[in-house]
Amino acid sequence: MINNLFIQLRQEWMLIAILFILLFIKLGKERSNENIINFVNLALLINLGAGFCCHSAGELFNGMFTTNTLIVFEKDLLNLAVLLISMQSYAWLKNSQHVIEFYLLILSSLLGMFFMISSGNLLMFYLGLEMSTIPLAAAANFDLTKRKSSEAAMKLILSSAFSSGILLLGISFLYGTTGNLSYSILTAHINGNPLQIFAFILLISGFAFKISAVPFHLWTADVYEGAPVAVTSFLSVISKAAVLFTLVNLLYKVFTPLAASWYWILILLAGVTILIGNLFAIRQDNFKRFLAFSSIAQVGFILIGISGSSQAGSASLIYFVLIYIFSNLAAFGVVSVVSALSGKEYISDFKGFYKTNPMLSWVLTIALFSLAGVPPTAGFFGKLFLMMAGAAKGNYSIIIFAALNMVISFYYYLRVVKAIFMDSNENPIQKLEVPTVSKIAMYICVAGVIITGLASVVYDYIYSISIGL
Amino acid sequence: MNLTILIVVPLITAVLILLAKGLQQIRIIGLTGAIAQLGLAGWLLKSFLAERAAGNNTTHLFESNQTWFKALNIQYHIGIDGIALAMILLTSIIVVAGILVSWTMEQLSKEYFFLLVLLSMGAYGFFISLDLFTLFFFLEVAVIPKFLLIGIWGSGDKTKSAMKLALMLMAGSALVMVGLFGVYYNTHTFDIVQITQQGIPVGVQKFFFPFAFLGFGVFAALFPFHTWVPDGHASAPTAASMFLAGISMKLGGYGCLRIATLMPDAAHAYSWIIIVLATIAIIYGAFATMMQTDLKYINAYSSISHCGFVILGIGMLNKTALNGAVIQMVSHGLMTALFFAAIGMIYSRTHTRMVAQLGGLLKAMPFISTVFVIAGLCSLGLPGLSGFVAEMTVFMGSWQNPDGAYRLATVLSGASIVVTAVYILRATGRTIMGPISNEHAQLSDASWNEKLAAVLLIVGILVIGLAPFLINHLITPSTDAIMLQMGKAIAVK
Amino acid sequence: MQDIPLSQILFVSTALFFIGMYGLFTRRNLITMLMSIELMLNSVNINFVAFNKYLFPNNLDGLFFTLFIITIAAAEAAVAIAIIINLYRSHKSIDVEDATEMKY
Amino acid sequence: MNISSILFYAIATLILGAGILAVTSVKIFRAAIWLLASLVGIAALYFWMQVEFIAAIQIVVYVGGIVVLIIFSIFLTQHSGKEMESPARSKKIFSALAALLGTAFVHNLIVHYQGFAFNSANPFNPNVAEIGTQMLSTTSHGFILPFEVVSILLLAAMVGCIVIAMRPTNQTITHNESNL
Amino acid sequence: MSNYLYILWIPLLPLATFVLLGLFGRKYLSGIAGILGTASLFTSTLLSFVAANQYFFVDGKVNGVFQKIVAFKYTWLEFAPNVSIDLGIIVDPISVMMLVVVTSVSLMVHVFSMGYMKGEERFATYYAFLSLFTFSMLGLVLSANIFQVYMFWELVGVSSFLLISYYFNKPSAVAASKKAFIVTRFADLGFLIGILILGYYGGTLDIGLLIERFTSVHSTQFLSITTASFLGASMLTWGLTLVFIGGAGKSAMFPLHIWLPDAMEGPTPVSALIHAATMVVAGVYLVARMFPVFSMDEAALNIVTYVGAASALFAAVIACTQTDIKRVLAYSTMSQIGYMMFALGISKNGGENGLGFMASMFHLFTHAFFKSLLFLGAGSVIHMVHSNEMKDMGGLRKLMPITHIAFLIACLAIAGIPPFAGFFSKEEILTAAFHENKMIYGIALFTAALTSFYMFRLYFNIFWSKEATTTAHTQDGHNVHHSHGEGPWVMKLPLLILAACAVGVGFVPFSQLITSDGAALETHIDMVFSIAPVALSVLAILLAANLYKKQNEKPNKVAAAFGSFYTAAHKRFYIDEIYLFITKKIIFPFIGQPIAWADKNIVDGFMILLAKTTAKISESIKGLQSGKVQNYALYFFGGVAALSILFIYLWK
Repeated sequence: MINNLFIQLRQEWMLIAILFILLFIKLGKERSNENIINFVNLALLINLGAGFCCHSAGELFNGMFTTNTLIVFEKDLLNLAVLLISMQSYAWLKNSQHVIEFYLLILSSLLGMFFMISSGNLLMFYLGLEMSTIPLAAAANFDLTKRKSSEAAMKLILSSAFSSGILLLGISFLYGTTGNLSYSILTAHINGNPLQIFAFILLISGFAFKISAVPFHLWTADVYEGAPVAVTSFLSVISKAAVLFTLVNLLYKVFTPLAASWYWILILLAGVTILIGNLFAIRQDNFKRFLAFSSIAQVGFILIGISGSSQAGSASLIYFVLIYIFSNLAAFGVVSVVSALSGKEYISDFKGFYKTNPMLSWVLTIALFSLAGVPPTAGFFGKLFLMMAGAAKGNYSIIIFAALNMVISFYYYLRVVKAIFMDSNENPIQKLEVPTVSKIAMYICVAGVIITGLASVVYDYIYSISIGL
Repeated sequence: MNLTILIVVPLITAVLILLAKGLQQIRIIGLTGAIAQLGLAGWLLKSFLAERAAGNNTTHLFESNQTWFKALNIQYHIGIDGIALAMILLTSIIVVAGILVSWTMEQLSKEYFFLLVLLSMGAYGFFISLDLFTLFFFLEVAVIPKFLLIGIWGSGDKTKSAMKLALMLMAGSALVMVGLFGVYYNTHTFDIVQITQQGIPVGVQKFFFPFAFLGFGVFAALFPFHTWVPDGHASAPTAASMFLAGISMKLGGYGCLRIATLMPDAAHAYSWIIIVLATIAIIYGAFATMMQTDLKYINAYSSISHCGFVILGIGMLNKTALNGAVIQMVSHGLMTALFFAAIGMIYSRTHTRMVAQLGGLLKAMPFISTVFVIAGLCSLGLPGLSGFVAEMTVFMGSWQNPDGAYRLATVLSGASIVVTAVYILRATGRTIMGPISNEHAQLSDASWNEKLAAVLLIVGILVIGLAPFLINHLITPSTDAIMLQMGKAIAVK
Repeated sequence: MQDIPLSQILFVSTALFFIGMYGLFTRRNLITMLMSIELMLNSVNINFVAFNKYLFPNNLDGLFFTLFIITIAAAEAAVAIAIIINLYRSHKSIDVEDATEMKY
Repeated sequence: MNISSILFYAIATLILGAGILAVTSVKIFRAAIWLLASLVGIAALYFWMQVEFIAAIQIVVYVGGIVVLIIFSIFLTQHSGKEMESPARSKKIFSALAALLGTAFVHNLIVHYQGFAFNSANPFNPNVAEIGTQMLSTTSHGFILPFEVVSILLLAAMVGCIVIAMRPTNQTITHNESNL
Repeated sequence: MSNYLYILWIPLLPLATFVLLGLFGRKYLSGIAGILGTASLFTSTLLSFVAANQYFFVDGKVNGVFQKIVAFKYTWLEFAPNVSIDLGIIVDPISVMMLVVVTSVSLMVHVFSMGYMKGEERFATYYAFLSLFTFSMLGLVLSANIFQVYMFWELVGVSSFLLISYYFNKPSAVAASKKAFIVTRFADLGFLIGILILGYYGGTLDIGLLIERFTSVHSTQFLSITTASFLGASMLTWGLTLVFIGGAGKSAMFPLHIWLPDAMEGPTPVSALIHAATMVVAGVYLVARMFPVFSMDEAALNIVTYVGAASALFAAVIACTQTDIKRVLAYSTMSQIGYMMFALGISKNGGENGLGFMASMFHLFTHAFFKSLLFLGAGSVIHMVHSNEMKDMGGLRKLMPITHIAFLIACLAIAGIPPFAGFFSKEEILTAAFHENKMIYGIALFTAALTSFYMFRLYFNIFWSKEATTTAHTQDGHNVHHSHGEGPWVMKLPLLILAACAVGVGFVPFSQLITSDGAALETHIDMVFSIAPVALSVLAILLAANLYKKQNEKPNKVAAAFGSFYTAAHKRFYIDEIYLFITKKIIFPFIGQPIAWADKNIVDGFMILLAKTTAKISESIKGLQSGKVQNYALYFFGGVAALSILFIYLWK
């Protein structure tokens, strides 16, 4: 038991340890930001190793906390993503006077996600969700002097509170109709009667809000734009990923009796999400906003993949998230470096970027191609496998629809590439001195983008550990 | 031998180019790689023929089949038949020529050559794939380099053309993707060989054939999805135009061919639509060409017309016509590349492509003019040059079909050879012949690299034109096999 | 008290929930919006307790859920108010209509 | 119609009436007071349902904590007595309709759900002691893990508040800690 | 069966010359290009004479019938089993006869050009093209496979294009070459489709097999092609007619003749070779080659007949009114070819009724010599006067006696005055016509008269008319006659040789050698019969002499008398204008431009419209993202409501 307590909870323990060490540092004498950042990065790296170190599966606190290879892997992904973000936002963190607090918030939010992913119980799920949201809302406000930042934080906290209200109503009705909170027992009591479907829909809406699927997505763009880049990338990649993992877990494990309805719910959401995301992304000039909408569109594709409700479905989801971490973080990495060092955040500022910063340009370009799904980048495989998983149901109308939307998405990704390489600009962004740490992070991302796709072992491994309906 | 080397060599070349310093190194590396590839292709041809001579009559030679994504049953399955080999030869020739003509590319030369090589890699991979997934993969690999090549180094309204090209091609590949999914979920494999063996239910074919075929049709400039061709070719830098017309439009034709063989019933059911579209493309392209005033536009539109013959040949679904389609692909590849090379040479000297502003170039630059005339004659189907062989084979093939409507289509397409003569002679008469303007009179003739490129292509054209039996021997067994297999598939139903 | 059917209690909670939602939609003052949200959460609490008492008395899941909701609501409120105050510092107003710089 | 039901209806009216006033009254301070009333009413409902512990928590946290917090923040951001600008009428009407329809919809679902018709026979009277033990037990229906998690959550929230509302909002934090 | 493989060298030598001169001519061989070309061609000429001798007088004849020998055959491109393009060499009377004609005339032209083209910048290129043409023409006449015919057909067309546009910086020359190529190309389309039809039903492209299958009335192929019909005519008719259209294009038959006069823009020796002796008779040769098949189909033959006759008359009329001497010759060529055509048309296959065929070939043979002689003569005239216009000439008989004599002989020959060559062939044709079809006979007779008239009009205008010394000035004013004499011997020699031929070849026992079925044919010149034509010709000559011997006003009076008819004839009956109208006023504005426009605006416009619409939509829905968090909550609620209603009530 004790042994399990340490083995199965190792990642959580690590995080908690980091949190407390940071607290003591805070209470102790001033430390230079660099040291703190490096320490945290190191710790996260160790934690990453800890994830891989030993295989563990099972459940604790009778089912409140469950874990298995898949979940550990998912946690590792999130961990990796946080590591990358903290490396990329080096330039920004170095000059902020709240590094420790920032890490406290981010890491506790990560901890919340860990608990959410391995939750075996609606209560734990709810706690994890809130724990991953509330600190982020605070973190979104970290550019204390910026008006946009506080506006973003306000929007985030209010809408998330609202959504959690809806979610709770759903949970309460689930509880009322099944008399239970733990997944393992829940499934048996689910018999698609209207109230349960309603409760389920409320629940799904809560999820849809977190993964920002249309029409629950409206907070996304504003928050992304206002929040500090680090927080934005955290929101766009990590919290989304965590919620998606949980969603798949719930749909495939718990709500199997409602599969017929949630398939169509997912399809509907997917269709609208892709379309609206694309249509809005076309017009954006602010880079973070642009990435926000593009990520919304991506979520649509992910939903298609999930709707396949097969082992391939969840595998392709996790695979895509992995790729998405690399590609999206590569893009955000460049953006964060640029905005930290030159304060420019608009696509139009990137005109003629290649002349001054070829390395960053290539990183950004490859990232965008991967997001667009162009071979040989991994994004191609990710998107293709999602669509394949979706097509397995034989519902080709949505596939065709998505395929045509891919063309629109190509347009706006290529638009950025065009700005970088082809458009002329009298005062382009000057040559930037990228911190080594961030550079390393970007290289990791690029390497990931290239390798993850071509090396099929990655996918095959994910497939082997992932679950089907 | 393992065909993967055909991808590896360009890959290495590309990497080396990235590492190279200075234009001189870069272009030498590029050229070396291209020539090595050409040598490889030649050697491949030799061993291929040797195998055939040794009585190895399997459809695809040099097959190798590794599992790529085990979970999804995706193979990395490569192998070539005569058709693919012809395409590979074509590609390797054009790559060498393309690198030669862009010898003096100063601006961002590293990126330029890198992208050229990358594009060629996509083409090679495409032609050797025997698995629809890898086919699709390489098809898309070849798209983005085009976008960058046109957008960065192009001329005129380059970004718009680049964007249009990229988007239309991507739309095409999106359609292809849908078709491939349909195939995959009804056969549970992407492997072309397996699929041909087990066949696809007719209903499925009928539903998914249009997607796949039209998807590839976009690449092959099938009417009405051809509008990327004129702008794209016109804006692209010389080598890119050569690659575009010479290689990437062939990806489309080749893909259409494969799709038609994979789904024979659907192909038969829809053949009349294909033929109507092809005929429209031929006539329409020819007349549109007649009205152009920009040399590159002339060639681009004529490409639409010529690629119509490819589609026509495929749509006729008989052996001779298929032969014709394949020969036309090769011939058109060489011929258009040559044409674009000549235009590029003229443009780089006179800085105009407007027919009205040129004239009498034969006086100032006899070599380039001769090249131009040869390309023109090839395009209007002069015996002894490849165009004649290709078009005549297509005609003979399509005439085999006794149906009156098909006959009409053949006659109409035949009429295009007159229109072709008109526009080719107009272009030649006004640029090469006639009085020369004073500022053009002093211009220099082709440099050694340009001469080499032109000669290379001309040799290719002549070989096909003078000794068509060679390429015929090369591809006929494959087309025979295709017809046999299709016949079987039909018979089964 | 058994003669009050569960549905009536649920009606109270539901009504309260939508009252809160109405407040959220109509109030322009951020603090009052927050208050409305608190109402919604409370209605959910009522649900949990009622279910637990009426239907599943054997264990205390609903009751504990309520406890945690209350706690989290408190935390949420705290953070929200902190943010609102910060917003007030920068915008000199806590009217939601004034905080619409980012749109489209 | 016995005393308890009368009591219930009284409480219900209090909750709903106070709630409505809380979201409609034009003076923000009054709105806060009405909220307080409504929350007290809910506490009363808990008492009526004989879950005194929850009722107590409700009083302590909401009445003692959140409302006070809110009122403080009102003091910080508003001059009391000043009327709030009211929203557009169309919006009001639409929201009202939405709320009404929503209520009707959900209530309709509830009344048509058989599961709620009959109540379980067993009695329900948890005492504080067993709540405490369950809270800290790791056995079935033990809530030690959520308890720990939520404490970390509160810590994080606290940190967030400190950073965001640095000097002027220390009392925020004290209230936070009083919740534990 | 002896070996004729050496005939392969006859076309190959010129080809080699072409490659050599084409690659290295400009730089290295400019000086000796003429010698080189002439030498190689001389060899081929010798070979062809050897071949002719061997075939006609040694072993061509097997028990009284000349055999069709396929001396060489190589499968060049196989379309389908036994449907293939074979490069081959057929040896039979007409091919051997053509060999002789082509090589010898070409040789003459080569020699003549050495003088005429002296000092040209692209001298070597000229000879390269000349060799290319000779090669293609020889390949054409030797073809044993109808598709091979088509290939060399195209090659001939291209080399003619290259030669016409030899003066490439002269816009008129370029235009003429384009016209020639495009018009013939148009005809070739017919030829191609004809080939497709015949090949499809005949199941082969080999001429021998085709003839065999289509002439045996009971063969399946014959039945299938005659039973299959389109628009009321049998497929056989269609095929043959289309093939004939191809021939008509090359042979400048009405109404596809318009390119021929303009083609005179090329160097005069070229006109002599291509547009008088060889290429233009390719059409006749083609029909002759396929004659057994033609003879199976009355309708096709009639078309041949009437087109031929019409062209003959039409061209003759125009020829009377032209003032550019080369144009006059061009029209006379057209008219003569018309003769040959209708001669074929009225003929039957084999036996006595094969007279027309034999006559046609005979006329082809003789015409080659005297017409090339005429052109070369005109060439040397132009070489001296530097002008094509009659008004710049006159009284040249003193200045260039040899040319004068040669030219006179040629004129007599073409006028059909005994004993010159033209007389014999023309007599045969007239005889045949007389027996077959009186109306044609009438036309032929009238045309003959016209021929003598315009030829002597030409002759007198050049060599007599006004006195040389007074009118020797060309536009540039200085006295050109004495600038150089009649030209070097290389220019005189061919004239003399050809003059000799123009006298001599009439006596070749043609009917013994070349007939429709290979068997000898007994013919005799019927003096009585020949009175009429000869008398007519003489009268015409006298008339011409009267009008043009001395400079006077009569011609204008005559012209005035004919009035509008004269103008029309002078304007070549406005055929060119009609063509121009069709192309410039109909095809370009009503087909080309609309399509180009549609491509820009409709097809491409649609794609652009898609993009624009997408952008517009995205612009119009941006209000969704209003920035007001309350509205976000509203949309959230809306989403929930929509989903609930959809999935609880509608989605049962």
